[in-house]
Amino acid sequence: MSPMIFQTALYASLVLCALGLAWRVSAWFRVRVGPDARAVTLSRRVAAVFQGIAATLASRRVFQIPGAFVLDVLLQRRLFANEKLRWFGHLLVVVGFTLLLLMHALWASVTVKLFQGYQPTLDPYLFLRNLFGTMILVGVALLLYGRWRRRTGLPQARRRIDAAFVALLAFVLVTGFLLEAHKIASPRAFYRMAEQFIGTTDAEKLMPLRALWASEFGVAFADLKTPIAPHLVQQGRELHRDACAFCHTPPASAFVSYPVAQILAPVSGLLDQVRADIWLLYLHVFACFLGLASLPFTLFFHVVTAPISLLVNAAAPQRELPGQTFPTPTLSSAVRASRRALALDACVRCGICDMRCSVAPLARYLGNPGLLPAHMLQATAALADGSLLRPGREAGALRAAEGAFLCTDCGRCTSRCPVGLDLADLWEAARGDLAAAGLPAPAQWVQARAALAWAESLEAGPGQYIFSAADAWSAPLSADRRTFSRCVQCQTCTNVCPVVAHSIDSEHGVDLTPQKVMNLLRLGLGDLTLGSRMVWDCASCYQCQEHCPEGIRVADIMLELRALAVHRLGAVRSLGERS
Amino acid sequence: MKYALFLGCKIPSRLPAYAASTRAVLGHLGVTLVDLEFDCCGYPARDVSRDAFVFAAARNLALAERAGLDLLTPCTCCFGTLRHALRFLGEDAQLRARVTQALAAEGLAWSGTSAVEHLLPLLARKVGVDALAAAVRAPRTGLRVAAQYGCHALRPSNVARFDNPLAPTIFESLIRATGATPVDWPRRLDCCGDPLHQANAPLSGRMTRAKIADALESGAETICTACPHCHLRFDAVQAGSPEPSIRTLLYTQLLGLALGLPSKSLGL
Amino acid sequence: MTGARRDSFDVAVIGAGMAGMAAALFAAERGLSCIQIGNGGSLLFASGLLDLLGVHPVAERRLWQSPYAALAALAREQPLHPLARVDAHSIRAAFESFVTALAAAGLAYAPLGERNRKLLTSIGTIKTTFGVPLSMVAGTGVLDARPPCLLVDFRGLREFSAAQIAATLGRSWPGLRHQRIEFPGCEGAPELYAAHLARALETRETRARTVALVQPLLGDAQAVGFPAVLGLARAREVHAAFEAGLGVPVFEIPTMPTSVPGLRLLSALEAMLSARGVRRRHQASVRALAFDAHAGTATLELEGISGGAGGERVFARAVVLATGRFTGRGLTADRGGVRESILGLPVHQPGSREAWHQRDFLDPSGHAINRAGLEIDDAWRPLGASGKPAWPRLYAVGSILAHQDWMRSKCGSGLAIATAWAAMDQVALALGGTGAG
Amino acid sequence: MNSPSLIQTQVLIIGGGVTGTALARDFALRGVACILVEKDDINAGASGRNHGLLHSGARYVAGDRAAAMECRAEGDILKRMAAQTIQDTGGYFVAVEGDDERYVADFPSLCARAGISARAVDIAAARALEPALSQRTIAVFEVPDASIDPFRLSLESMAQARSLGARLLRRSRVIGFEREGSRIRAVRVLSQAGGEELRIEAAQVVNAAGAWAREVCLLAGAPIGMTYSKGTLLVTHERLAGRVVNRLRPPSNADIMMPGGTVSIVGTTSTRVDALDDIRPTTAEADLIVAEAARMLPALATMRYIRAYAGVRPLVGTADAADGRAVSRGFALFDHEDQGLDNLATITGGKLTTCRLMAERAADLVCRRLGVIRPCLTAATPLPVAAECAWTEPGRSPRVWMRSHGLEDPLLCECEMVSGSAVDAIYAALRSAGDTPTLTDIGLRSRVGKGACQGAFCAVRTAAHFYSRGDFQASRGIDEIVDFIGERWRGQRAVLWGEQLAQAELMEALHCGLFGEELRGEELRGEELRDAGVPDAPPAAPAGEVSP
Repeated sequence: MSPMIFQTALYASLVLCALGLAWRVSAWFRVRVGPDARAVTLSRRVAAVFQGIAATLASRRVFQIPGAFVLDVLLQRRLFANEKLRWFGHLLVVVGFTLLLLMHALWASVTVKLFQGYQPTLDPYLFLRNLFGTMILVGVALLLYGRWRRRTGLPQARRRIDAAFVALLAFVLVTGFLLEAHKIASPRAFYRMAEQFIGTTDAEKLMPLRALWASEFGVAFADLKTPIAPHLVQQGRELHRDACAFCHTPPASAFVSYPVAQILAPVSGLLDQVRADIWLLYLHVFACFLGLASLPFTLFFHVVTAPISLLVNAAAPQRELPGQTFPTPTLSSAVRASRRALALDACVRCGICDMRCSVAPLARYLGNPGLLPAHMLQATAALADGSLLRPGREAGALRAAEGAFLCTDCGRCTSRCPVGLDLADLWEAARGDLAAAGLPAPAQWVQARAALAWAESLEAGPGQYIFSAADAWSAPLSADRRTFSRCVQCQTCTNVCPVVAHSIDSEHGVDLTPQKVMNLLRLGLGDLTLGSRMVWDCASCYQCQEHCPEGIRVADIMLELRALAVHRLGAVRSLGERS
Repeated sequence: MKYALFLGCKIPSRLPAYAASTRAVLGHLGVTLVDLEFDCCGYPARDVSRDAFVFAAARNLALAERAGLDLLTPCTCCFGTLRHALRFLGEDAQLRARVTQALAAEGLAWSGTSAVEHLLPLLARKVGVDALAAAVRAPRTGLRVAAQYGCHALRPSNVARFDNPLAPTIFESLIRATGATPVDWPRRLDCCGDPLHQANAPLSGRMTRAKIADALESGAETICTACPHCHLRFDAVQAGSPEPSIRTLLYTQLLGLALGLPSKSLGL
Repeated sequence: MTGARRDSFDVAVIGAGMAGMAAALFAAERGLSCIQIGNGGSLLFASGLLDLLGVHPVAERRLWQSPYAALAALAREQPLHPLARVDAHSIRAAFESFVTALAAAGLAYAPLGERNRKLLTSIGTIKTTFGVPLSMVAGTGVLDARPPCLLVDFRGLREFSAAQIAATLGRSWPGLRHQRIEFPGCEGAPELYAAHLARALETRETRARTVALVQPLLGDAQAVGFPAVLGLARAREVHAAFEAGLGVPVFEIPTMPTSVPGLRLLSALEAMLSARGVRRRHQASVRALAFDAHAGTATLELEGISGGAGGERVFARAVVLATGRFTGRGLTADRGGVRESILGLPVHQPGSREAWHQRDFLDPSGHAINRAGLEIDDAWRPLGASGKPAWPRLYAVGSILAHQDWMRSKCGSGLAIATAWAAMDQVALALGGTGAG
Repeated sequence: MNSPSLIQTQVLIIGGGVTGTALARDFALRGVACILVEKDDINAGASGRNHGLLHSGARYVAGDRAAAMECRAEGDILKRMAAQTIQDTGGYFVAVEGDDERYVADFPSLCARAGISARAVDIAAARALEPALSQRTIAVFEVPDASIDPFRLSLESMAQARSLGARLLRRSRVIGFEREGSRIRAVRVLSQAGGEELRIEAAQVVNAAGAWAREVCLLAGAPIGMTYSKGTLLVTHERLAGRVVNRLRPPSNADIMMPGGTVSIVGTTSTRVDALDDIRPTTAEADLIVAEAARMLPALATMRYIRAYAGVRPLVGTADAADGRAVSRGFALFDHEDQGLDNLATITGGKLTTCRLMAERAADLVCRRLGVIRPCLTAATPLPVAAECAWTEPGRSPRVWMRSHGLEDPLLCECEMVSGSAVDAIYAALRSAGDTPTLTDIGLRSRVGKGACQGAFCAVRTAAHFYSRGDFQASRGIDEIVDFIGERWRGQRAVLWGEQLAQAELMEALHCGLFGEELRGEELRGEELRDAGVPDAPPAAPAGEVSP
């Protein structure tokens, strides 16, 4: 290929990559996640980060960084602690890729300087190149297998561009192997070298050498009649020793390409005619450039973000998040703001958090992946870039909100995250943003309207006095008149209710009392209770139920009514409504 | 004695000392604890879907069943939730059918053979107050302690089966066993306010402060808890508050100290 | 791993009203192991006053100053009345034992003595009763002497108007004044609830603020009356603090349900039983009650109890029915008639529903249905269909018994406490324990 | 005693039920001065003791098509002119297994002939909308039945009449007529409140005393033939259906369940009675209704009932039929001219749905006699809403109260959630009319005491409320509480079993056990207790009682 094209393509993709990196890194200071982040200016965030770095370098913590780099970044101990198989797969990819990059892609600037007389066609290089390529392919296969093995009923977090990146990686490897295989089998390549190093392309003259290369180097001469006479091979060997040996060892050690070459043998003549060597090379090289240029926007970007995230953990002062394998740092809100933005980029969607999530069973039963960390993180990103609230995506937004507010802050996701993201902090921030965007927890959005307003918006018809089958399903006690027809209006439930007791001055007053809620149900005016402060302020302390002389399950009914409200008021709720 | 330890969500992430002290104390008393891959007890879903909450709880129960163990929890809230799930499963056949089906999809089954036990009754009845008292090496003589029972341990009593909900004595007897003196405080059976700290923070605050004030007025030096929610609640409200504050101590820590266990092992 | 739980006791008391509580207490005091089933709900309707016997005969609306004289008359004229079956000595012993236990549990009553006392009610009527909590007793003297007196109420406490009492009694009590104040911390609240005020008053600050509000209103008042909200668990301190702060006797006036004295009674009784090791099952009821003639034990199947498969089973050597009447659900009435709820024991009752109630609510002779109930033998054992005791060690106490109208005779607590005492004597004898000392 | 004071007016109306008040409004709208005397209170008779059904007429299509068509026409007018008093719930006619299939088959065509829409409804669909319907339902037709609040109708009619100059004298009983030849010169009225007597001179007298019309006519010396049919209804603890549910069969016992706002009203019975005093529901009637109505709506068998009430239908003409159902439910207007009276008219019979028409006919007659030519306006003039009259609507008070929440507005009646401000509004309105309102008056004009506790708690709270506002003085409160609860008791007595019996027991425990209201005579004298001291001295045994 002409160096000119190569050079321009290379520099172009380098420039693109640099620009992309700059853009993505700047996002760590631009993107705002969490109400506290909104209070911090861009400049303060930049400053804070540099101060942080400076402070770390000045402190004793700086000595922890090398260790962390080795253990966390290079050896991926967090991944190791989670899943050995995927750790191994990842290791294969990393090692294979790095070595291939240095030894093969950057041979001119690295390998040659390290090893005298380096030639790509010599062993061990021939063998190693195949080995590294194979490591990557196997590693990727293992990672994909791991992902498949973790499937639940719910969709796993993923981005299309990740798949595209993996495909590109595979393409680079395949084209590489094909190119090598083709060159091995190609007669045209043989004659080019013969002309260059022996000075003739005369088939007869080169007969012994051809015999040798055909039998031991896998070149596919169409015109060579088999079986090949041994004495010819013998002559060829001498010719070979003089002219070729210094840069060619038998390619059988290319344990992938050589078999491929043998497969290609029948068509190699044809491939020669169409100059497969050239276009395969172009495909291979440009695929690499494409990968390089798109690096900041693909999964590949994690080679930048993950180490940073991990090293921040090591460098920053530690917060002992207990019961957790790895501590997470405590940072100033300015730095945390940047770290959250970083987290959105650093997540590799490995799904380990989803596996460990405490509310995963709830997510499965409710059929809402929005409860799972990896999805919550994507929703958070979507909220940050505004795409979550785009018209037509209400359903998604609501699912995300439901998920965020069912999170129990158990911290398992944080303690398990292989790239060491402080997810607990991220969720807290995300809930703040959701609330600010009019997607708060039910207790809040219900209070946006008065109980009476809710009741009116439910448009009760003459049938209002009867619970529908659906209501009875989610609130069976409330739907059954026998539950409260025993009520003798004695006010005991209200008298023992701490919520009413602590709300007894007019500005904090609850709108109803437990007894009034029961009574409204009795009156068939249950709709008036669904949005009531009393129902939503109920502390579920069960004093009412314990004391009721008639054995009415007051508190159970209160909690039922909440579930009923979430589902009935949710249906007539308008987004963006906030208390 | 052997139990599957159900820590729930709060203890590991926010109150590891409770896990540590529970393990230390029970280990010392010869109770074997097994850790299973439990998930959330289901409580947060109760406001959203009765079915989902019961399913989540039943799933944990099924895990314990599979291991052939009764389930022990030091979290009062988880205790109440799991016991409630048992009640709903017991009284609502259709619900039971739906949940059973969902469990089957995960290769699990609930039959109700695993019991749900709370830490305090275990200590008071299975281990025995006298046995505890006998094991005490460093009695906390003179320490005036206010017992914080926690709602979901006591009520509804027919679900919790914990103690007399109107005049419980179990916590005080356990405190006495450590050599400390339980104080009688009017609001000892009240809600700590934690369930409302998101829904209605001011109200929640008033409830918590009322209890703290009452404990102080009743001459207590320490509020002793047996629930991460109550415990964290008291600490959260007192953090940086100008009002007079009171020390909080987990019962497992109080007992651990009395048993002469190293305070580090109790997360102190 | 749990199945149906199995526990054995000397006595199972079914019901946790005044009678059930008394029965459990007396059982414990006689050294019998005891389990008590049912929630103390009906105690929340109690006024805290312990009636013994105030009116007899009901139809004549005849009030008595000496309950014991009234009892003597009752014994002569209505031998079937449950109280006619208990001798005065036992009744005195029962009451003493009961109030002593209450005092130990922190709820103090005035010395009982031999006479009924008169008290103001929240609507201005005058109530004749026997056992009076210390927090109310000052009211009795005041009512007799009618000195200048101040009644205070709190705006928002809907069922209590000091103005009403003052106006109602004004003609015969010129020195009776009333004042309405805002409850500290609840200013402007539309509705207040007695129990909340009672608990609020247990904090020194609220207490002090309230006293400070009343202090300037005292004038020449020689006593101050409040609605019965002066503290719950700390009632004694609250009352003392009010008297100290105001410098005159302070008395509570009983209110309608939910009444704070009722709550005090409930928690005192529960504490009392807890302390004596009585096992309690709240919010539970007896699904089935079976007797094993040979083993001589009764089996109680409890329902409402959850956790573990199979609910709960309890075994007892003796069973006491203290399940009360219709409010307590000891008796079940449908259109056809009245039956005993657990065993379907025969119930003495009027012939037809038309005869259950008088045409006027306040008809002096009272409603026939209120005299319906269980017939018993001399050992307090309810009679089965055959007219013989339904089971040798099944006993019945309290308002479920026939031939009494406690609401009109003002003998509710007396009925509960006295019959529980007498029946428990029989239980103790039957179980070979110690009789009443 | 001094001579009775004299009042003069154009027309005197006797009876403050739906017809009397409609008459007052009718006259007032025509500019005719009138006074209405009522021996008790608005709707105290049958007008306040019916099921509040605005008939579509379908009930009568078989027996009395004229009445049916009358109902349809009047129903349409009221739906337009008094919309605020009506809930257009729609109605079902429901037949169950064992009902007369031929009647079912004829029903649609009969309705069609009377011009009443009757749409056949798929049974499954009907049971989906009204789950309370029996599984044994065999036919369902939808008709334009509606529920009407007769109290609000009368109160608002009277309110408008008053605003146009008419006068209302409550608790004023007619005790005599002064005749002068063919004229009634004056009517003597005794005011129960003050016990003072009035002479009212009116050009015309209209007797709209409903069931009491006969007694009034006798006093006037112009007897008419009337029979009385007593009807009893039960009130459930919760509302069981959204629509009116009629039994699809010839008129008979317990063939309707009305949506009474937050409750359901089940009835009715029909028995001939001869006397009007002390009409009350009996346990036998309650049993009959429950047993019969439960065949159409099974839940009624186990339902908690909070009260019963009985009214007397005035039936014109004399029938032999024992239950009086055979007698027409149409109304009758007597001009009494054949009896030699030319300024008395009697309008009676009929039913709630046709009250406006009855008033119109009677007023036309009177106006003709007075020479007033102005036509009746009630068919075209909407009934103005009067705020203080709106409180009888079930389920309204809670909404209004919740809107006013946070203001200092406590609930006095928890069962029906009636607030202090509502009670005050009613009190003020009565006061402004120169009345001294009683708890019972408040009860009639609101939902106070209509709920499960039947006055046990709300009577106490309301009395306390009035004392604290200074509206009640002296010991009046106790009497009012006793009266109020006594009045409620009349209705409770027949349905006291199950939960409601427990409720009643609680009421007695409170009002007798604690308050000792039955003893108040003894107590309020505040004198010494009767037995003189010595504890063990045997008291003098009362005469007639000998100790065994």
